[in-house]
Amino acid sequence: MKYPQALQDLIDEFAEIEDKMEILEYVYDLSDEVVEFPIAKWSEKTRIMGCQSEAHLEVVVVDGIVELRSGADAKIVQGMMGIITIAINGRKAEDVLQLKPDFAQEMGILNSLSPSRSNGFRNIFDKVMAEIRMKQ
Amino acid sequence: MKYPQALQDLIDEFAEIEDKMEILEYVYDLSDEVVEFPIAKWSEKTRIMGCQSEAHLEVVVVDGIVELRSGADAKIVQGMMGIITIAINGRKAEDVLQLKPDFAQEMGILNSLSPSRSNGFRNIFDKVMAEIRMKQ
Amino acid sequence: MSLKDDFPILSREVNGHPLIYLDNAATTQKPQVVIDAMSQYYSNSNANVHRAVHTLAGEATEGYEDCRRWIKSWFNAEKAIFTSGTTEAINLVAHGWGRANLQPGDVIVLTEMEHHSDIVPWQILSEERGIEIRYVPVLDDFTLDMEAYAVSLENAKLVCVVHTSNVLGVRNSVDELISLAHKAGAKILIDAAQAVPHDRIDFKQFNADFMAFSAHKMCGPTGIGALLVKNDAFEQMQPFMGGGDMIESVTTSGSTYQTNEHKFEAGTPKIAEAVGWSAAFEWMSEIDLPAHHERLLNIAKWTADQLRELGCTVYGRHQSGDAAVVSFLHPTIHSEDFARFLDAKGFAVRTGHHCAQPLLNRLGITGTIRASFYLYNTRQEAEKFIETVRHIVGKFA
Amino acid sequence: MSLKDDFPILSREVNGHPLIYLDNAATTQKPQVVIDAMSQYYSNSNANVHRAVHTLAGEATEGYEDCRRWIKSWFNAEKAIFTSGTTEAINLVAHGWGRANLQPGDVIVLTEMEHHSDIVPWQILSEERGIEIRYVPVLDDFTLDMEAYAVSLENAKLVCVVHTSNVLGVRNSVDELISLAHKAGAKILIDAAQAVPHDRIDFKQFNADFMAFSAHKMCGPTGIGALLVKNDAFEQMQPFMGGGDMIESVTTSGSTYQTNEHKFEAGTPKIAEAVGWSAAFEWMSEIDLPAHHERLLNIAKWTADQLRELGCTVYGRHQSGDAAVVSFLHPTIHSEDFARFLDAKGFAVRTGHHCAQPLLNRLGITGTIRASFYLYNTRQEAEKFIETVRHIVGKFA
Ligand SMILES: Cc1ncc(COP(=O)(O)O)c(C=O)c1O
Ligand SMILES: Cc1ncc(COP(=O)(O)O)c(C=O)c1O
Repeated sequence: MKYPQALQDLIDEFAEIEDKMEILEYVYDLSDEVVEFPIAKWSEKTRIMGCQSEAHLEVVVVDGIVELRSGADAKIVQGMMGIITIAINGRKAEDVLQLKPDFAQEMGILNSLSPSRSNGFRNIFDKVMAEIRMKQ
Repeated sequence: MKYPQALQDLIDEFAEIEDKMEILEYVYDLSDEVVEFPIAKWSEKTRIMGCQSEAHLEVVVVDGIVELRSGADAKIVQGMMGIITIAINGRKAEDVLQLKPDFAQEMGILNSLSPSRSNGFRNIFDKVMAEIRMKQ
Repeated sequence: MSLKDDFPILSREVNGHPLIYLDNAATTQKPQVVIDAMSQYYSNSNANVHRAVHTLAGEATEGYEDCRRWIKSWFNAEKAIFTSGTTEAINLVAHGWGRANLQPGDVIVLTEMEHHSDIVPWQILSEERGIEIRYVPVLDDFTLDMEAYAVSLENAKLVCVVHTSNVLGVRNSVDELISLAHKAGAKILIDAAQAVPHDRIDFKQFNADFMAFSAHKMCGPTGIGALLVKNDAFEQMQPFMGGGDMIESVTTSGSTYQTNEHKFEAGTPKIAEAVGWSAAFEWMSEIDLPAHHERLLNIAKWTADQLRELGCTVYGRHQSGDAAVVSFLHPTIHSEDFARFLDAKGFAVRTGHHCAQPLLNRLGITGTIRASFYLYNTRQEAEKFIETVRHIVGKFA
Repeated sequence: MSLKDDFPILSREVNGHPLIYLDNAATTQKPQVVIDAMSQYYSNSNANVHRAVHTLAGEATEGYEDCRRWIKSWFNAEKAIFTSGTTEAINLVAHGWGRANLQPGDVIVLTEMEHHSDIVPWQILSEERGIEIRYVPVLDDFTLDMEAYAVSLENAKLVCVVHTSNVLGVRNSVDELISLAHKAGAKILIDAAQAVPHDRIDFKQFNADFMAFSAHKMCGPTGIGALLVKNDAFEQMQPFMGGGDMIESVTTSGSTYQTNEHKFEAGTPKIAEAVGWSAAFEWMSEIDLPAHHERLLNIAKWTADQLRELGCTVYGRHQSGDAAVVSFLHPTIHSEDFARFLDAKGFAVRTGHHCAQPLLNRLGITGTIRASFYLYNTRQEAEKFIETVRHIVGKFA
């Protein structure tokens, strides 16, 4: 199996939805999946550049295990964070670093992997990976 | 008759030539038709702007009769001056001022009447007319 | 046959829905004739312009200069300098006129309603030259504070003001702004980026000194725009960029410049773009702009009313003369989420600060959702838009 | 299937003869794929770029940024700033780097071989700032005087030099010019307008600080070009034009700027142009440039020899690395007459000073007739050209 079970389930669920609106609604709902990152801790350092909305995250790695804490004022952006949370939280940093952003395209939430068209997802993903690499 | 005889004859002769090279050769030969304007008299004031080559002219109006004196280093440009010489010299200023540049198009020596594509002819013609208007 | 049929892009689908393009204040779509004119240029006449005797160069030069003739006659202007757009046109005034005519301590009057393109060039010049910038405030009714404007004109050398706001659609009292500026002895630059798509301005009668706009907002191609200049202001301008075509002669000890517009058009110009823009003018010359303007304003007014009923705040007033731009916010749904949902249904709207942060600051917000209508938009599209907004609000508010 | 078939314009006639286009140093023709890419952009994806979430805006942004990726990977460059062409790129260095880093008394080194676009911006800056300009002489063999160059570097802060002369086709000893400049502590700008059409330069290895070029001379559209910049020089650059997209935030009390290339790309960018340029890169990536370069140089050499035999003076040397440019004059036939006769037979050549008056001054002439060859030109065309020249000389000399 290519992906961890939780992520694979999510990919499968998304694969069944065709309508873009429904996909977005689902992503919207997944905004609840983030581990809260309190606004009080938001700073220039935690900010995701290139997003239109305010979007912030930090990654903690304890005993090699990753925890992403995040939040955004736009729910769909936070929903993307929720998806990444499901994909990586509680997993080993070294495993997480194997992850490529392609799965978001398989889910239909990305038209394109290019940063300029990924509507924020790519920037979030890249920042998460960079943080893990730094803190590993 | 729309044009004075000498000009009409010229137009008719040109009308018979189809090949662009032959047209140019004919214009080239007409460079002999100019009334000489000695290089010693060439100045910024007599210069035709917008020509690639050095081209100069002055117009004298004596007793209401026009005389164009001109010269250029490029023979085809001087040939165009020769054509205008045939068209206007010895005629009354008021008659000459009726002349429109269209005849050059009828002759096939101009692709276009627009100053930017007339390859100098339009600039020569316009300067001649302006001089006559000034000196009339 | 509707206007829509002239625009190939308008038959495409987005996310399985017919595209409804409401981002016209950002850029308009291009009719087939404009696209074809450029293709034909490249397929038949492409060459570099000026100073060449071969046939293609003549055709290319004619194509390029034809567009200048279109602009001059369309706007009744004395001088029309090609630029890459409104932004470069304003920067050209800052560099070409400002540097040559403004001294430390001089005053430039801007407004809180300006687009960044009409703020940042002046801030850069101001820092470099010690020039004072004054901002005319925007009132609660979304209009300029004309009393404050009158006061701000003291010692002003230049006024730079937007004709029609790209955020609010508000058309300023341009005639009054111009005549007051001139009375105070100041020159005035009008940012007409959002004006020219709707309004065929007579530049001579208008009587501004400079006017800047872009082709891409009026059915023309990207990469080209123009600055109109009155003759006396033109004579005061120094070259901006140096290079080919703008010179009369160059020696190692110095250069002399062209005296016409070419002086400000260094380098190989935007030839295909000019050819495309001419085609846009030709296409627009067949359109009854005032009638469409009124039609679209009515659509905008209706849309604004509907949005208010759905609980949104609308920024703008939609009075006679205003552009059909509807900026709004929903109190609980984030504008980015809103725009993504709309996109999922085929609607193109813009969110964000619309390059007018000082205005948004003044309004106490950081962005809006902006739906902007143009010639090919219909009342029916507006109705579908409102229907979709109602659906989104119903679901996510 | 020959390369010619990719270029729709090359099947047209001029004055009843098949077009033979030999004005490639002025601008090259465009393959169908480039024309189509732009039409398709306007027909399918046209929108304004950046900061928008709707689908078209995403596609347009991707199209625009894709071209930057093409440039960066084609040239192995750290930073690639879009400009409207070589001329604006050089002016960007003068304004963005020169104003911020040059002091009165500093020295800029140019050469007598420069195009006006690499002279006039520096003359303007020099007058404004009291900067000294030195010109490296051209020797009788049409090369730069490298000894004089070495001497001129004393106190030089910047060297600006043309990679390949648009008049002579001579390729300068760029590697040596660059390493000497750096040794002297000067930065160096390469005008690569005539280089990139023939030579896929590795900018990192090349090691210049700035490199400027235009799309329209390498099968791309008009209205777009680029400036490559090394990271450390990039960090020393101040904004040139102000406006939308180049800012991070704007307030009435001041603005902050983007930190990447966008900082220098104010206003709506040249989107369709970038899309067209990408298609040109893609098309060129299938071409064996070095092989064609050698083929064309041989054609140029042969043409030059033939012209000499016909009594013409040829300016250039056509050695390995030089471009296939043949500048010549006939002792008695005026170059303008010559070019008109050639045009009558379907040939497009350029006459005049080619925007390089100081070089022509040095050569003691005011202009040349220039035939410049590119990928789609053939030996057969050169033979027809010489045949026609022979006819003209026979008749009018
Ligand atoms: C050597 C050289 N430098 C600069 C330029 C200017 O390029 P552009 O006109 O595209 O800005 C040219 C082209 O004419 C050139 O040949
Ligand atoms: C009012 C206003 N001014 C200036 C501009 C800048 O125009 P451009 O980006 O075409 O240079 C715009 C367009 O975004 C605008 O709406």
